[in-house]
Amino acid sequence: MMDLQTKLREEAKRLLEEKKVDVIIGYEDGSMALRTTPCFVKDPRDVERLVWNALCENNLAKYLIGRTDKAAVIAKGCDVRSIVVLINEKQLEKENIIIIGMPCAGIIDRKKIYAYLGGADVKQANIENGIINVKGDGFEEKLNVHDFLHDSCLACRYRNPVFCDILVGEEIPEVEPKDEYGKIDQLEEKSSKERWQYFNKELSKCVRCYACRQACPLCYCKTCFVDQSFPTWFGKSTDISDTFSFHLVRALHMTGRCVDCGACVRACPNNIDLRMLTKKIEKDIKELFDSEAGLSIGENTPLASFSEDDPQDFIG
Amino acid sequence: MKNPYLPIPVRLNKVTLENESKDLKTFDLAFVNPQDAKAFKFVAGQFAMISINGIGEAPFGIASSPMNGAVLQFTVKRYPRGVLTTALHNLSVGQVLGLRGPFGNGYPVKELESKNILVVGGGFALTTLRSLANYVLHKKNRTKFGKLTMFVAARNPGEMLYKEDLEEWSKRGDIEVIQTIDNPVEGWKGKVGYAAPVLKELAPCPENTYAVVCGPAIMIKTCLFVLFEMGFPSERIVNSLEMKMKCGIGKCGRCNIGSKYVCMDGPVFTHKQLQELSGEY
Amino acid sequence: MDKKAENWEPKILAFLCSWCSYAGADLAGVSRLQYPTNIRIIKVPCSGRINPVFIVKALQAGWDGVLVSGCHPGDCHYLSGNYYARRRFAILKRLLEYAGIEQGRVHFAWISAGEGKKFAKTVGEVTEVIEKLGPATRLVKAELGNGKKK
Amino acid sequence: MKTHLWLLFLKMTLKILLGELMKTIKKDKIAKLLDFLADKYELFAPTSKDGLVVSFERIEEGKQAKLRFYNSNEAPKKLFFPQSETLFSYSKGERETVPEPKTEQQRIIFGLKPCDTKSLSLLDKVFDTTDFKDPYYTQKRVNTIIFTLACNRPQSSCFCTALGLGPFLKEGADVFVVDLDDKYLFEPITQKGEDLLKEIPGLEEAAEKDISYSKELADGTEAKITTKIQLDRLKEKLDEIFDESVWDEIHQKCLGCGVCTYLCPTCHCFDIVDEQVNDKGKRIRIWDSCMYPAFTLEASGHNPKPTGKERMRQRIMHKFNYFVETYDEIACVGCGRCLRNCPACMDITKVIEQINNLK
Repeated sequence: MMDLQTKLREEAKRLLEEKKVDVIIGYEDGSMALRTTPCFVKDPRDVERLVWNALCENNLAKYLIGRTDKAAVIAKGCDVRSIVVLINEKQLEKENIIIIGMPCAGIIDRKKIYAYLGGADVKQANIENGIINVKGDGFEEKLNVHDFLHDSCLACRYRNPVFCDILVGEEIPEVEPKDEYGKIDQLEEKSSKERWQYFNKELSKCVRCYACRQACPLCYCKTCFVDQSFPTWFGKSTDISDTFSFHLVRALHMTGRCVDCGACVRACPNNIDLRMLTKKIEKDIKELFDSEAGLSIGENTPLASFSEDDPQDFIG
Repeated sequence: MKNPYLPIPVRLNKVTLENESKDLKTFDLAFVNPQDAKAFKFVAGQFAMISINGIGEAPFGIASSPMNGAVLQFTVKRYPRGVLTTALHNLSVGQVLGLRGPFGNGYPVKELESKNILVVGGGFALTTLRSLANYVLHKKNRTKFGKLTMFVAARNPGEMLYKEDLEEWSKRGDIEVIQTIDNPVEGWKGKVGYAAPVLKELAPCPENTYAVVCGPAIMIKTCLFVLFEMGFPSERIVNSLEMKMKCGIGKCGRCNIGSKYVCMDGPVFTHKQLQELSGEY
Repeated sequence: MDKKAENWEPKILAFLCSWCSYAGADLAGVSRLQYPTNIRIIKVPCSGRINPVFIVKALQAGWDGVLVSGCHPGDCHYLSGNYYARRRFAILKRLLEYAGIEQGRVHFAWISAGEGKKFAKTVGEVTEVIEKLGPATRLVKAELGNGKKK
Repeated sequence: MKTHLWLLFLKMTLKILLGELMKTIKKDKIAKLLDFLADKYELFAPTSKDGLVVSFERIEEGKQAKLRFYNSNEAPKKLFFPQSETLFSYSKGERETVPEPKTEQQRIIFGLKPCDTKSLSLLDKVFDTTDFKDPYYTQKRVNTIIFTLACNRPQSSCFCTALGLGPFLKEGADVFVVDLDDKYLFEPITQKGEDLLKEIPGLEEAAEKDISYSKELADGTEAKITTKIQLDRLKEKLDEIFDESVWDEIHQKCLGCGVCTYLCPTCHCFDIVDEQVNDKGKRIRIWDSCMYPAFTLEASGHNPKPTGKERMRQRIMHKFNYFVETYDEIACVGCGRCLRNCPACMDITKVIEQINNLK
């Protein structure tokens, strides 16, 4: 990956020097171990700040919305797909952005590492050749990156950008995900009541901080339905029925648009597995309308199109 | 322990439509419990939180005179997106609302004593100014103050608030009332023109005088220029601010300008104080 | 079910498109067809007008069931509103059931202006299904004071 | 700061006075002690459902407590200032039913970290004022006895010492508890705490070496927290740079969610809303966040803090400038929750550093 990072910095430097863009939106080292943080590089001398590794978890497409300058953005396969959706939904002008595509073999879920370490505080982490070395008070462990990837990465079919202006490095082979809908299939097997209880338990952890919504590049509504006051659709307290409704409707708004980048899950401070909702819809969309979001510019969004012979066996 | 979050019940006694655009109404509220009426003492310029159960709560400046404790008046502009203002405008007489207050500092009436007062009001910002004027004009108080000038600007005669008061005041000898509208209208006896140029023409004397200015942002800005030109020092120009509030008691954290809370340290500030604060209002 | 169960009658909210299904309901009325009175109707311009949030909100507000009805495919007054709606409902129905809302709380039907009989029959069937399910509890915002507190 | 010196002095005097009141209990007996407390009081302690995320919850039995922990994910402020709280309820019709906040059973919170304990004294400044006392908050404060557990497991994201606080800070505690590996040391700080300790059976007199070991631990732990913040001229600096463009940079990566403010032990901003079902309603207060656009949005459409820049500035200014101006203390205790949980890995200590480094 070091190699990709060097190439990335070169590309970034060139873009800035040639004044092709005003800013490079990328990642730099975070102030804590196992974290990177979004950074905005405007000066070619600063490109050394940019990093590329398996900790680059944020979906930077979020930072493209509403920009008036010309920006280059570092984007993984999933991030590119969300950019494609944004372009298709007329939220971005393709001409105003340069996508620096990164082939991505998956991003580390630091919470899985914490869990593995029994909650120990990781003070230092280095990644080399697919091995992450984590250190803390009284321990040091070498872990295989592949064992600690985000669930969304394990379900990924588009490790290479489907579309980009600059591809850094070479494409990597795509992998057929194992058991992509495993958890959803399992839940579907259960009884209605069990499913209800599962979501109740999961969503009762929600504190309504809206980190999921804010981290999602496709949640760009000027006023979210849950913030509307006239009428107020749902209450703002932590009443489970309000929280549940918020997540249901948010997931519905993602229908046919969600690219399963996992940004919502990563943002959640209480580890709520929101993909259990969005991924379910993604599965249904694929099954019912044979559609996948963010694969090509100009594609139809499933809910903004129809076919006369769409399934309707559920309608009386 | 007195619970500052509990509203006291007030009954809506009367609703007066104030303007031609029909988005301004004055609500007369009477205390349901006599002991509440006794306990409710306020200074002109203070505000109260009005609530309707199931709808919510919002702050409004008190438009009636502190000398008339039996009835509280509030003039409320309805905003299409304002949940509470819309609900208020749809109320009918007799309904019971909630009231918390009075909150805020109010106008510096003690400081104003023995001074001349120039009140500059525009649009519907006249509410607490009217409270102040009626306070000063009250027979128990009038002698304590110097000359009182009401300078009132509105877009057109139909938008002029408190027409009855203005008319009554005009008849009195102890207050000068100057009204101005933006464009000439047949039958209009007052001045014509935007507030600032008319104020300039009027050339108020700054000596021993406080200017109390409330109105739309642009009007305040232009009138302040004029007042400075006339030689009013910023510590003798008084403004009243509005801000979104929830608690009214300095806890909920949203009405601050810098370290000052509009609900506690305001809503009345001298222009000098405002200059020292950030412009976040 | 709680103590309400003895005298409980399901409350069903129906969203009817004004061009077909509402006219269908009207026809059922003028034809003096008998159907359960558990239904309350909200007229909407088109089934395509139904935002899924309406249905979630109805369930949250305590309606025991929801019926959505519009013109048959091909008959939409706005040409394609019901086609769009159909896709939306397909996803919504699956998601609600997946999330643990009982199957049978939310119903969809195509009912034309001439199908007064179908309207009466649909309402009858829907009411029966919901009666069997009993009062709605899931997603219902609890009576105040009983709500889950964090 | 003057208050700090004063508190330090007070602390020292107390230490000398109370030295002989210190008690210990063997670790294997702590569950029993908690059982005893749970029996007589509403007992809250750190718990974990999954073994990772820790939260302060009501416990019935001592064994539910997880006393070896870093810190809870959500700040324990929720026990005094819950995320949703009913102010009063009413039925439709004219007259409201407005119950006074009920006096609850005496509560004990066991295992609060010193940073979170300190945060309560900051919240007191807002809610427990002479002009408008907040009855809901103060009632709970009065009814609660706090056992603060000295922090000997600081995380790399902790920075309490940078704010003049520390992992063994006793401010705000009724009883200060130190984990001495094989036993716990109990030091009463207030009269309430002292009286309570007398009630608890099975406590032993603390030995001289227990007390000296505790001091040793304190020094060792403090040394582990390495983040530094330059506080000298911070407040003035913030005044100076209010209008600078640095805020454009600082807020850039902020996503505008409420994680930092909701998990923060000192953030206290709230909203008041009405909720009504059928003919019964209640007015509730719920946490709100200055990071949300709707926080200051007025009905007219005007918003004094229209973009992320103003909102980020508000958060920083409130903690390090406005609060200092009003209450003479910084509204941050260095618990590090905002660092650990920010989806964009925003680091408030770095933000301060960036501001301090401005020319």
